[in-house]
Amino acid sequence: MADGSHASAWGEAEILSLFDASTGELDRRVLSDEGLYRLELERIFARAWNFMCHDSQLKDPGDWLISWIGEDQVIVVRDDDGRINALLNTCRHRGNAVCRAERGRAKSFVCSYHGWNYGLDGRLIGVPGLKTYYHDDLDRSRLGLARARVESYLGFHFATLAEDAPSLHDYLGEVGRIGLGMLCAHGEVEVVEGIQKNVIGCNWKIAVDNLFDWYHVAYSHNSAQAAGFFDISKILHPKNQMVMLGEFGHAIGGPGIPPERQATIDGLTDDEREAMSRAQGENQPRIRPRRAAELMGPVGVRSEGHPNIFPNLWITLSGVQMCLRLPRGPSKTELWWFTIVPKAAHPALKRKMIWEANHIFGPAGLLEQDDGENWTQATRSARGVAGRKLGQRLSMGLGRDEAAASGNGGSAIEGLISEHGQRWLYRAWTEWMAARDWAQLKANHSRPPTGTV
Amino acid sequence: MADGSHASAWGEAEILSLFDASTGELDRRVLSDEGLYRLELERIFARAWNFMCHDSQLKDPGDWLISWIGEDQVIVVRDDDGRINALLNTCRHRGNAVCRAERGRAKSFVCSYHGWNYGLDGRLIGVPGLKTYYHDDLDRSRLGLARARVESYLGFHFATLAEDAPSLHDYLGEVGRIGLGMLCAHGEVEVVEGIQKNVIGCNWKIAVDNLFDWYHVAYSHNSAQAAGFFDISKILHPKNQMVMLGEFGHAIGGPGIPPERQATIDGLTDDEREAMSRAQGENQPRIRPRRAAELMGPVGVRSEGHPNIFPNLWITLSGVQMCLRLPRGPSKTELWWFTIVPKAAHPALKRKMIWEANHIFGPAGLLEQDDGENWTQATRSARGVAGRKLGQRLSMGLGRDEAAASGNGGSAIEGLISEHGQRWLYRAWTEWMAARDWAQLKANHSRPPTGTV
Amino acid sequence: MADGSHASAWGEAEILSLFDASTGELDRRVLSDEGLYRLELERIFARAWNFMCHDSQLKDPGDWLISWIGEDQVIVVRDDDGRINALLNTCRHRGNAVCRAERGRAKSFVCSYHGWNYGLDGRLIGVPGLKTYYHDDLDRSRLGLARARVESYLGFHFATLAEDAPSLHDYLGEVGRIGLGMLCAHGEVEVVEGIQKNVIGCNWKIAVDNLFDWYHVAYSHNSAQAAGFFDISKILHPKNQMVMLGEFGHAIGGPGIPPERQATIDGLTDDEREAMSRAQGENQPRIRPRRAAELMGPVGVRSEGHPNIFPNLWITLSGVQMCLRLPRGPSKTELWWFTIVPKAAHPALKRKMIWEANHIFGPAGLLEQDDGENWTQATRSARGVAGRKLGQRLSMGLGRDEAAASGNGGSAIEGLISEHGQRWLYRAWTEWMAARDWAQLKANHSRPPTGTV
Amino acid sequence: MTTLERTRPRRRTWEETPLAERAGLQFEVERFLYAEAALLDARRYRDWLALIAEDIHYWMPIRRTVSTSDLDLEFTKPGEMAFFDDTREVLEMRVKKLEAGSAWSEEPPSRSRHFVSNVRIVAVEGDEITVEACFRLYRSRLNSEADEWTGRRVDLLRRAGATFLLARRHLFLDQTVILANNMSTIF
Amino acid sequence: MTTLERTRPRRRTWEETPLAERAGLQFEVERFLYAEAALLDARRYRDWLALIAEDIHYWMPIRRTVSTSDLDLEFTKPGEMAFFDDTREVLEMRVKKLEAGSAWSEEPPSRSRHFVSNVRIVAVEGDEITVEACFRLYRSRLNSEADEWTGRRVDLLRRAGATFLLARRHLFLDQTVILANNMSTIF
Amino acid sequence: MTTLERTRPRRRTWEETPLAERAGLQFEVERFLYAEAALLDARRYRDWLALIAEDIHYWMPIRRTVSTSDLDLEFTKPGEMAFFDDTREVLEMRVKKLEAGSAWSEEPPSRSRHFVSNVRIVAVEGDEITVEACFRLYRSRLNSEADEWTGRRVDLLRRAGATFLLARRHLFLDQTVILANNMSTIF
Ligand code: FES
Ligand code: FES
Ligand code: FES
Ligand SMILES: [Fe+3]
Ligand SMILES: [Fe+3]
Ligand SMILES: [Fe+3]
Repeated sequence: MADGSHASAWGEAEILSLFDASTGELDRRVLSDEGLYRLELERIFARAWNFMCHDSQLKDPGDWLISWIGEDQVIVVRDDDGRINALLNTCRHRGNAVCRAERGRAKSFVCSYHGWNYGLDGRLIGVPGLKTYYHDDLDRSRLGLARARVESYLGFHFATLAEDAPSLHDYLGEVGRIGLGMLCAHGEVEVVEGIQKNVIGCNWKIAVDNLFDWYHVAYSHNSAQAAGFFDISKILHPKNQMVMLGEFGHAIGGPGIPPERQATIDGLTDDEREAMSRAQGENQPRIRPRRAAELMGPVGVRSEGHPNIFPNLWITLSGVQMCLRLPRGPSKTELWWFTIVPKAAHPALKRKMIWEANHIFGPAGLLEQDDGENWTQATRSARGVAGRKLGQRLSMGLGRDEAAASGNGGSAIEGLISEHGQRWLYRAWTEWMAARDWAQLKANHSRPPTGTV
Repeated sequence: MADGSHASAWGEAEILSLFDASTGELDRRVLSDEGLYRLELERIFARAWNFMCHDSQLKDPGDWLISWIGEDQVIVVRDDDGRINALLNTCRHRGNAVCRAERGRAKSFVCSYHGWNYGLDGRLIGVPGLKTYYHDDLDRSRLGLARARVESYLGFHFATLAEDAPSLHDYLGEVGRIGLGMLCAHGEVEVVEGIQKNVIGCNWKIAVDNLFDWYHVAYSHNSAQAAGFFDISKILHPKNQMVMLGEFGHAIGGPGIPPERQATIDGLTDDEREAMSRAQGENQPRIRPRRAAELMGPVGVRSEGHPNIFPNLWITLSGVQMCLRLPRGPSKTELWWFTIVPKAAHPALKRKMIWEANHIFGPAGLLEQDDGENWTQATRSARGVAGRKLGQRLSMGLGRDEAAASGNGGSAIEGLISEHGQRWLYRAWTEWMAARDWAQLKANHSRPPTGTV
Repeated sequence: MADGSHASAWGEAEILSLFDASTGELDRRVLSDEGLYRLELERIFARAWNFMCHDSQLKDPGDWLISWIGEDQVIVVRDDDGRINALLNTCRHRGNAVCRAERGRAKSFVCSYHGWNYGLDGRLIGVPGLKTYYHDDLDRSRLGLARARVESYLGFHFATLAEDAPSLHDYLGEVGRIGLGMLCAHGEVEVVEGIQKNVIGCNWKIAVDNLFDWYHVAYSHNSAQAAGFFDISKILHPKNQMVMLGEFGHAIGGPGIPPERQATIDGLTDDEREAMSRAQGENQPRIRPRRAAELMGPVGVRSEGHPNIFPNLWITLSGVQMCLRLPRGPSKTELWWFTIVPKAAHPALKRKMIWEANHIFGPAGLLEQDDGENWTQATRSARGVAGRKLGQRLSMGLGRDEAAASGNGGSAIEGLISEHGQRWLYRAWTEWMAARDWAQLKANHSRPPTGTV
Repeated sequence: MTTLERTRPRRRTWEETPLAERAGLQFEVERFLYAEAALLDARRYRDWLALIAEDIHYWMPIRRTVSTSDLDLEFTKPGEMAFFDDTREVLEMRVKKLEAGSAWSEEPPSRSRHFVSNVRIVAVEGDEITVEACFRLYRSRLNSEADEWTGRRVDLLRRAGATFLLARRHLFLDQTVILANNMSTIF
Repeated sequence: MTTLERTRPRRRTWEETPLAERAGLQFEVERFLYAEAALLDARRYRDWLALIAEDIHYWMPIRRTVSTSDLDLEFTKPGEMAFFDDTREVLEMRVKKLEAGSAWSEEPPSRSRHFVSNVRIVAVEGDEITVEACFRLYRSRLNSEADEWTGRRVDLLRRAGATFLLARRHLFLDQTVILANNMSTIF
Repeated sequence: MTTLERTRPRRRTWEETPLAERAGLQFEVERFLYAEAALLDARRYRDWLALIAEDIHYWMPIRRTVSTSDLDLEFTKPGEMAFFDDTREVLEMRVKKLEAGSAWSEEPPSRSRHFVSNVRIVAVEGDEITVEACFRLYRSRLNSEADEWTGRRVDLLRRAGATFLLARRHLFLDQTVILANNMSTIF
């Protein structure tokens, strides 16, 4: 197990050299080195805004669930004032876990070791023997459960351990907000009961960069096509791809709606759009209603691709699912699949959305099954003495496309299938890893480009 | 696997800063850091007097059993002169293990690789082909099994790898000797057949400090109370606690007999004490006979608590059981439960003692079951990037009690339930870890305090 | 998992001190230290000529199998020109494994992630979307599968990752060539279908040095004798041992044919030798025909011992089997058993050879079974804090024997059972490990000695 | 549990039938389940499909770690998310996928072993038999990867001439987080 | 082993009874053992206690790694230390403990699976049946912790009307050092 | 698979025999296989040998990881290399070896548990019965080493008076690279 209690052997220059954005060359050690992994926990996960849960998962005061910031367990709980708190799941007395289930409902959290009792906001409200054994001399105000900062957007709650992190709104920027907006495009949403969780023997980043990877679909998922489960030609749109790049590593990649088609859509009422959706048949993303434009903006609304909220939250199926990729060591990643449906959707539509979510992704999903095997092998070969020296080649579309400002801080690249999204991810990764703190990261991170990329 | 073949990254000052005795603040990395663990094997286990076995476990010459010094296997064997030897279980030729069973009886130890043969005292007495292949040119006197120093007290055998360690008698000091004396208070003892062994996913020290922890009993073991297995109120005596502190980290914590009650007892004959014991009903420690005073001294004889012989030998149930906590990595500990009964005890009493030992502790024990879960979680959370920065809080009773010399080098604190014992343990731990050798440890270790603690 | 991405903590002098050839003292950390293990992958396995396969395993173009260079997977494949190629099994795009089975037949290798297609010589011949997505701008000539150098001797194919390695012929030198010659002494050979593979919890070097160890046979394999499986006295020839030493660590150890007996043999025709072989009964190596002299030379032809092609290829049963010892971590080794028979041998003889190979070695072999247990314990004890300081003693025959030049670069020692072979192995190991590159190794390695050894 | 509850009344009637008859049915049922398992381990997926009823519900809900007080939330319910929630049509797609030669998680194919143990007939209604069993699926892949899944299985068998058809299979896994790259094997 | 020895004479007589009768009893015994295991896995501890005889001896001795020459020392003997040495009263305490909601090693509750295999009736005397079986107890906890215990089990079943009562359970584990935080599960 | 293929015609005839008779034979066969397994786990090797026919072929081929298109190469064939390819004479040597007290891989002796599951009679010809089963061999050694092997087993039982003799045992393991120091245990 990584202890990470001593400084990393990796210097700033060395880190920045691990990815060459001008050639797309990625050093494979990024996917296998133990020291880099430990540094990621410190400089990425402990610093970033990590997705905790959606509002609908914690309906009432006392509802709680366990989530993660890197490898630190967090209790996410709604308190009596309805506020969402994120509390490190470790007792301030001797460090025992205060919650062991995945979820529950509580009036307060009692530690099973000595019975210290914490309020839903983490305050230490009860200590057995406080008056007697402790002589009332215990600075309880300093001994509450450690709190992470929590902020929300559109009902999605995020947490960070970094005092100096920007607000969630600024952190997300245009592109991150479009990603969450996509989830709500069809109206207020709720998370369906049941989160599929499984562990894959790969580095977390290869699972993340894969979401921008529309190049792998045809070959990796050929068997799902052969089985008659889906028709790649209907969903790939290789010539109508749009990649959006945002600050701090957020990005979106995948099919884009051509401007002319969007213009047509813009001319339609919501009812007309629904009719059009029904007409277009299977596997086609549902056409978004008018409200989508406010949430996603004039460019974003044309994206039917995959947003990633840096570092590890993937929004997929044009907003029907989210997948968290939780780091579990340099060669291990835990995947969590969330399914999201509009609260107001017709039960039949909900059933259809759930059925699709159940059969496309997740460990038994007819598509998802095959990815893990490739990611695991790519990770394994990054460990070999010779293998890890070869580098990886992320040059698709490099220098061939034009990026244009998308209007609110991000930029968009329209064209063919490419690896712009992956390059943006790894470039941001080197910046996050090289920065000693948020101040340095704010100063030194890449801004979404315009012009040739 | 830890190799530990290179110097530790931990400097003396850094080590001493890991526990602040003035606040009771413990750095959590003490429970999770791989480098600290490797250093513990060198500076604590290889240096301390480690419990090997009790005399009754090796009745006849040739009787042997396997024990451990840290992660080094040791053969403990009675030789033909009746002496107990502790021999590293590794052949001097190519390192193969000379014994693989847990116990046995042997005339000599033959290595299964090439047949080198070692006497019960470890001397190399036979080498196949010595005359031919070796041309009689093998300095056998230098190639015996590596011997650890062995010394005994009251029939309990200990071993150390440190040439410069003090004698066992001095090492134990008053408090250690009281601990072993407690085991013999009712007369000469023997170990019952069958040592329960199991592995827990926790750091060895949290298992050790827990034995001083009378605060956890009520809450951790609530379910044993609910099951009607024991009555906490009868055993806890929260207001009559006595903590004894000895040199080099030895300590005793738990209920103490109030002076006035002890005075009454002192006035009784052994027969009267037995009658009194029978009268007091279940779960009450048996009242000690007169001989106990010589073994335990005027203060020690009043202890009904838990002695720990530093680093890892717990004496419990007022002397009916011992538990060794063997290190198996920063997050793994192997527990060995020994049950001790007076040789002369009535068979019915022996049965009763064995029945209680079988049902209280051990992996299926109605009390013990629940501890491991808390220790494992406390260890796990000490690994998290954020978790490990929080520290643990061992301040109970700090600055609230008076320590008085117990007469023979130790000191005693009487009062309420507290964390004095745990603080003494971790203070000693920093001293052991910071010392380069025994000379430095002798010079720099804390003496049992008097006055306010 | 070892990442090895940063420089080793081991300096040249420290490495050279790990084995003292003048006393035969071996530092046990050689068998347990993680840092040394990582350095072995770099300085031994990535640099040496590693055995890949025998010609008969890849009959036709497109036939391929997986082999290893240390922990790097290699595809060994016969291309359309009949040449054998050794290609790192990792795609140059994102690193996925291109082959996952153990063996197969292919027209080309298609990566399962994005479908890049590599020729049998490793050239990148197909890239989906090359014209469209890549705009035909991908330097395919630089993106073939990484090739290892491949050279062959007597149909045995070896590969190295070192550009600056000497030719295979020079690398093998006289002693290595004798080893391979032994396999072909009875005529052109083929590998029997089925390679036994298993994993043992020991360091790879203890499995290798064991092949020179004729001292362990009597004691380690006593039970096979007791079972009536073989008669040690018939095979051991303790007084007619011959050890041959070659450059770069190659060596042969075991029974030698006395000159006078060889003289008699030399006088016989091949038919007479066959008759003689049949006459001599069970467990006796078959007498070699005349052709053997050319392959093995006048001294080598007298060896019936165990050659090791440094680092890890053992030739055994006088040429009926080979065993590869593949490193899998400091405490883990994977064994591969190959069985070799002369193509022209009579079916009944082939059956007999296969039957013997099946029952002597391999995880269920009546001899082999017992070795793993000793090796595992020897490795384990090299990890202990005290155990690893004890050293191992490889002094048998040291300074007692005479080495004579064997005529073509190697030297031979004739006499009793000894540990000359083991000492030569570990001496070479220190030289390989201390050398920064081949130039340094060529300059600084020990030459086969003459005179007293 | 719920299943157990529900079937208790039914079971009683089943318990009343004569021993010999019950033992005979037990033999037939085990024989069928073992043969079915053998087909999967032999990768004879088409032959396996021949044993699947048109109306099968092949379902594996998601299990969660919950406190005693929340045990009603331990498994997801029908209509919620699940690992498997298949009709015969989906099972046919899974088989087609396995046959495609490009189902990378099963190419090269895994080595599976379906252990069916503690087989208990819990209800018999006309030609339909409800059977509970403990299962252990062992899967070995490539050189050394091994996964195992254990749990409780509730099957509904329906008589079809000389054999049975599998009309329902509900799988209650003993894991919450799936400790495997995928579940590409048929349970 | 001793048990095997001891029961050999008895067994012979049992072997003489007609095949049909023996097969029938085998069915009844397996059915009972599987149902009993299912109750534990379903956490229906009270229902399980209803199958336990008043005079049960529930015992798991400690196993030691010893040489062939010391195999008589492999298991501790009755009256020596053991992992379990329970009367019905103790088993009831174990159940109460599991129900308390504060048995932290089982709160949240583990997921257990009791595999009972190789069931062999080794003796029948009046209404008492001695049964040997191989057991495998699989336990999964929290997100990913898994333990397994295997071994030999010798049970004594006693007829009680339509069912049996468990009058003896001796568990001979295949482990010496228990590789688990605890043994908080009922075997 | 081949075996399955070959035995399909045969099996059909077997299927025709009356249920009661088939159930009875199933009971006898299981009883024999469980008793045989128990002897191995009890280390009663001599008693085990008494159940082995003179002409036994005890065989475990080597398994390889191959693509779907090469499945005919998955197992080595008779006459090629194998892990076990034993006559009775070799099995007797293995037993002698285990008894020698110097078979270091079994001294101190391992703790083994032979789980025999999914027992299926696939053919009956005269006094010879072909039986398939899933096996799991669990082996625990020293303090904490544990190995397991699972796979498919095809046995040939031959009636010999009141009992059977084992006339063939073919073991098809679910591993390619054996993940153990050795295979010193009898399967
Ligand atoms: S550790 Fe939580 S109360 Fe003590
Ligand atoms: S290793 Fe013990 S005799 Fe050689
Ligand atoms: S990784 Fe091989 S084609 Fe992309
Ligand atoms: Fe995919
Ligand atoms: Fe406790
Ligand atoms: Fe050997």
